[in-house]
Amino acid sequence: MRIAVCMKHVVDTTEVRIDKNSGELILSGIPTKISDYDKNAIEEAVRIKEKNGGEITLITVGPRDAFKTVKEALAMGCDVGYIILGDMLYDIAKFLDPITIAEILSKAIQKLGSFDLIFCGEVSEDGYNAQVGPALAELLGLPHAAYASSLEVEDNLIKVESMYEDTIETFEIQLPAVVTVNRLINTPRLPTLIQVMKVPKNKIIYWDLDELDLSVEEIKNSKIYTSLKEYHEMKVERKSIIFEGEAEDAVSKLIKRLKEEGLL
Amino acid sequence: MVRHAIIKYGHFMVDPDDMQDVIRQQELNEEEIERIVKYRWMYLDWMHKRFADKVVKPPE
Amino acid sequence: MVELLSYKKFYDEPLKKDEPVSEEITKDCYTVFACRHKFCREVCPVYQELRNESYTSYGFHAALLSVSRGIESLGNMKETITYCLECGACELRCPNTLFGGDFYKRRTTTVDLVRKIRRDLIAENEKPNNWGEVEKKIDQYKKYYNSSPEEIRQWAKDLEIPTTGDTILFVDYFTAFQETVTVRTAAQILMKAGVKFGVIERPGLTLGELYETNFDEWLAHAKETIEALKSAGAKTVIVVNPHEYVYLTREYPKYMGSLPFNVIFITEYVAKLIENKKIKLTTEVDIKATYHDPCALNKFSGIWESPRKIIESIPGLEYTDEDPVSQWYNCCGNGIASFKELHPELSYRIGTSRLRKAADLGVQYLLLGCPHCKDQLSEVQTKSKINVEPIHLLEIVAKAMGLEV
Amino acid sequence: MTSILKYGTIDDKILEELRAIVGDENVFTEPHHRAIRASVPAPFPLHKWSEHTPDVVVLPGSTQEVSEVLKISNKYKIPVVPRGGATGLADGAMPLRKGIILDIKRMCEILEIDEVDRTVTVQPGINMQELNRVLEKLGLWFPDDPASYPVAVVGGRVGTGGWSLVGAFGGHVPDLVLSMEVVLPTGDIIRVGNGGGRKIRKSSVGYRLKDLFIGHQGTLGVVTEITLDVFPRPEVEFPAFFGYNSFEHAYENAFKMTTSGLRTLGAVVIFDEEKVEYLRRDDEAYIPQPKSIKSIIATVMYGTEAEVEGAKKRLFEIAEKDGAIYLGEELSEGDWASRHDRYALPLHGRRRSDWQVVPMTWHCEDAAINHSQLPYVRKRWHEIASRYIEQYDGVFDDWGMFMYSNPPFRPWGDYLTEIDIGINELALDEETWEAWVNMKREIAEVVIEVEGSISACHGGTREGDVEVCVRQELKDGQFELMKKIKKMLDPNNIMNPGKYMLDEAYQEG
Repeated sequence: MRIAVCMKHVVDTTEVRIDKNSGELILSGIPTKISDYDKNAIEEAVRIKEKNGGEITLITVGPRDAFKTVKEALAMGCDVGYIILGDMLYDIAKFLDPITIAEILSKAIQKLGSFDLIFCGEVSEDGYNAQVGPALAELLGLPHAAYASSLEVEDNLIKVESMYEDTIETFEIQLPAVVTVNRLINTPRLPTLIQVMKVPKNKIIYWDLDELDLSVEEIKNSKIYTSLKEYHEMKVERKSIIFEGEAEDAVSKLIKRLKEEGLL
Repeated sequence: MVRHAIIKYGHFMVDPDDMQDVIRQQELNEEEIERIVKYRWMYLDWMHKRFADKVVKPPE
Repeated sequence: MVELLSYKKFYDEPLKKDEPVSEEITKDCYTVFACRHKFCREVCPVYQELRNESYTSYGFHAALLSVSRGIESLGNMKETITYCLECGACELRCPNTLFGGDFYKRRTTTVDLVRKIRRDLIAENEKPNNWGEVEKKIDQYKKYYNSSPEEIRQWAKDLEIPTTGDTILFVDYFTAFQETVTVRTAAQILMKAGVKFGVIERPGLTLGELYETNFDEWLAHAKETIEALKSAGAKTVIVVNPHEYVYLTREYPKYMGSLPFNVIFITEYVAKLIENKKIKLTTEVDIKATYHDPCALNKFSGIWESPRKIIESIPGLEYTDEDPVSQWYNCCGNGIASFKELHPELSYRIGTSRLRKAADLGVQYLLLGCPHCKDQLSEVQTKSKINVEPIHLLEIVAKAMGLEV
Repeated sequence: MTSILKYGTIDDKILEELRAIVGDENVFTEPHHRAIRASVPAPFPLHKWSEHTPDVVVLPGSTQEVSEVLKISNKYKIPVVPRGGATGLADGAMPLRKGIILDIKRMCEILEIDEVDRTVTVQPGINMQELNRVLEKLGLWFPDDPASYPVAVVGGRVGTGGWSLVGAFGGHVPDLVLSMEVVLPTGDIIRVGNGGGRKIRKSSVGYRLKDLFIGHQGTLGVVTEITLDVFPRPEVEFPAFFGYNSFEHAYENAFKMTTSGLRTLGAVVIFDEEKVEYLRRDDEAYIPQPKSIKSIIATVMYGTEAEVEGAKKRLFEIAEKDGAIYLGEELSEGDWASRHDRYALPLHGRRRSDWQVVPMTWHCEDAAINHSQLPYVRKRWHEIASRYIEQYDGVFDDWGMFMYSNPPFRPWGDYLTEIDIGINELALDEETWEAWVNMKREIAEVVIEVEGSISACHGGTREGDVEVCVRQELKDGQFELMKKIKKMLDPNNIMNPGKYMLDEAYQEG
């Protein structure tokens, strides 16, 4: 079975702060990692490979520095990683359009030949658009299931349970197909640092855009479907209200107040 | 035998008279000195292990 | 009685912004600068993350030497000097300590110097970023200190511990109000082993943040603590928090002379109880674990054997050791005093690296000997989701004793 | 002669550009960050500290960032000094023309360990101890072992052409580099190796350009990735120290040891009489020895247990036949393990007149000297040192001499010969600094006289050495060629300008 996993190299979002003076996000100097949701996608692919055999190809659009995260993903049990160098796109739009990314990924997937199964995380940790997977399926003309919380492979079929807010849908899909997974599907393994170091360097292949017959110019002129208008920090302020008195009184005052605030 | 070192508590020590003019000794009690000596041997042992699996002994 | 005395009296003379650095301090800095091999560097957990040699023992000493030479002004060091966990690895690894400290009766004392520079800068009103967080913490602890005796002993309210005795379990405000599991567990283990002990009603504040902010106030609290222990009748004081152990065995004797009682760390005490069969470890604890050497024990106090002895006597436990010298390189990221308040992100990164090391050993649990490590690493674990559970080794001892804590 | 080049000054605009490349948190301009990066362990003219303080400190995190920084430097003509562990005695990382310090220690990843082809690929900022603590888990060993083993970084080792204590067993750094990625002064990124192979040990393709980027002291570019040869981790180590009643006696016995054909012999180190005297003022790690012991040979063996078991007997025969006394396990093992730390404590400095302890920095003036010339060089060097110590007691001190087996993979023929001198830098002024430079010059000239090389490990770039190196040692066309290469690769002389007097390449007339 040939499996492709699309992954994203992101900054550790828990570490991102906002510069108090400029209001800009501080993104440099922040540790980077594989987007958490993509880790589940990688883990699922590796489990399928362990059971059914096959080969896993990782594909990412990102900076050269993404080799660190791709290496970690390879150490989890994947076979080869492609980094499509997207640094030059950063100047066009700081935060990339997910549809554009899906287009680039689809070109790469077509170039690499037929895959039986293509995995993505349901969303990326930084952009949170949840669009790349479905768009990719559309562009490749493949069936797809989103938000998969469980998956089984039977010959040419996959059985997928997709979890939405309070419903679960079950699909049977003919391969090849695209699946986006959620965080419940599995617990990703953590490769040891030595396993990561033992990943051969030549298992990571860098492609420029022209390798995919794309150019920055072309992408620049294509339509941008999603773009970031602005962002601002959510201000959480503690009110620090102290309800004095006996416990019973204080609790009923607290409940009353919570109701007034519309929280109960 | 040693130009100026003296032996105290079983260790060599510089003659305190030699540390008067330019740089002085600090307060360092016997337990702290013992601790340093113990740490040193521990560290030296550890260093050997960084270079080979074991240290062999001299021939008879 | 173990008291580890290393004291440079000339550090007590404050550095002032527009006054020259004294000759004694200059020479002191030079003996580190003169090495320039920087053996202190790689062992530093802050350096391992940032790879910036400004934030090392060499960096601090050389920077102050540059102040003494008029190249830099003291105030400019106020951020740099906060990049220190005070873990003690550098000053121990420094050849001036490790290879000559005993011979010359003079060693490198980076932690003392860092504390001194921080204190002197605060006195000169040169406060680093985030200093408000440190002040907040000090205020919080003053609130603890001013609580009623019942509140201070809330952690032990059902345990009926007297307030006097030959043997006193020393409970500081961190373990009395925040990481209470550790002292509760310790108390219950001691009770089950038949040890008669008391807990004093109101100790003074031992807080490191206060030590490097307002020395006089800290010292007044220290005196109060000693008085309280003395008047409770203490002959032996058992300490559960390694930071407090360092204050009692290394810092207090500097300013107050030898203490009138014996201070012993809990793992030393428990290891002996196990050896003397006062504690019976009967329940299998079926886990794979490694042990994290707390800086205050491993690098300051020479305590690394007793925790390992305890762990090895726990039935069912599969133990993978990382040796104490390798662990000079480690810290949980909390640091001894104000590091975490000043550098929360960096603290988290150091903690993550520590947990990662444990994960690489293929264990499920990281055993701890320090409530601060537990507080810190539990937080790191929750946030980073690295699948290694931090747990205090006393909790494992309690389990093996069949205690419900 | 004046340089035809004028350097630009670092203004806010350039700082902004640098910050955009490496991030705000990796650019430092406060004086103490710069001042602490002015010196390396070589004697530092503390009285002229600010002359060597760089203008800005930059900590890059990747090859691309290094390349971008060099492009900026080249564009605005700003000097750049790469700085690794900064533990070199060659002054390589000491800025002579201020400018940017490019501190590469953030680039410290192990990029690849190849257990089959026996290589490891690293970034330049990793140190050997960190590297070996990982490799040992796989039964591998990178055998580079300088005095600064726990702190020196691979990039600096390559840039200075480092020498290893156990080189007779495992080779020295230049012998262990298989290929490298190098950023040239123009910002171009190239790869040099044995031919084009990344993990190939011998090739006869192309010029041996790799060697150009080993030991250039930061004058030709910045290495950003290195593929190294790794060895099987030795099964056993066997250190043995022998005592002799005179230097001459030890010297004769060393000849027999080094030429014995024992392949496991990793190092033969002669301690001369002054060195033993010096050690006798030292701490208790030095186990008391009878007064009759005046000189010492330290040896170490590495290898499989079977090999070393056989070899150690032979070694003892050679030693005992010449009347050497084995100094015991405690000293042999303890002293060998403390080889990186013990010989250079600042408090070992003494004022000869009243024996007061004076904090001094250790300085090692070294040369590659053939076996036949050792006694002559030793005599001359101590004479020179004594003369200056007599004049400047309390500023300089003679800490004795070591002679280490020098060639790679074999112990015979020549020695890294060093005289260790203590210097009280706090007491330096124009006069004493001048005296110091003169002492070095005299020491170096003795080396030329005996057809040695003025440095086996520390490079020839320091004040005092460099003139002898360039004008005498490299006079037969080598320096002329160096200048041409320098000018070709670094048209604007931005890389570590002033080092090796290569400024002359850019001078008129």
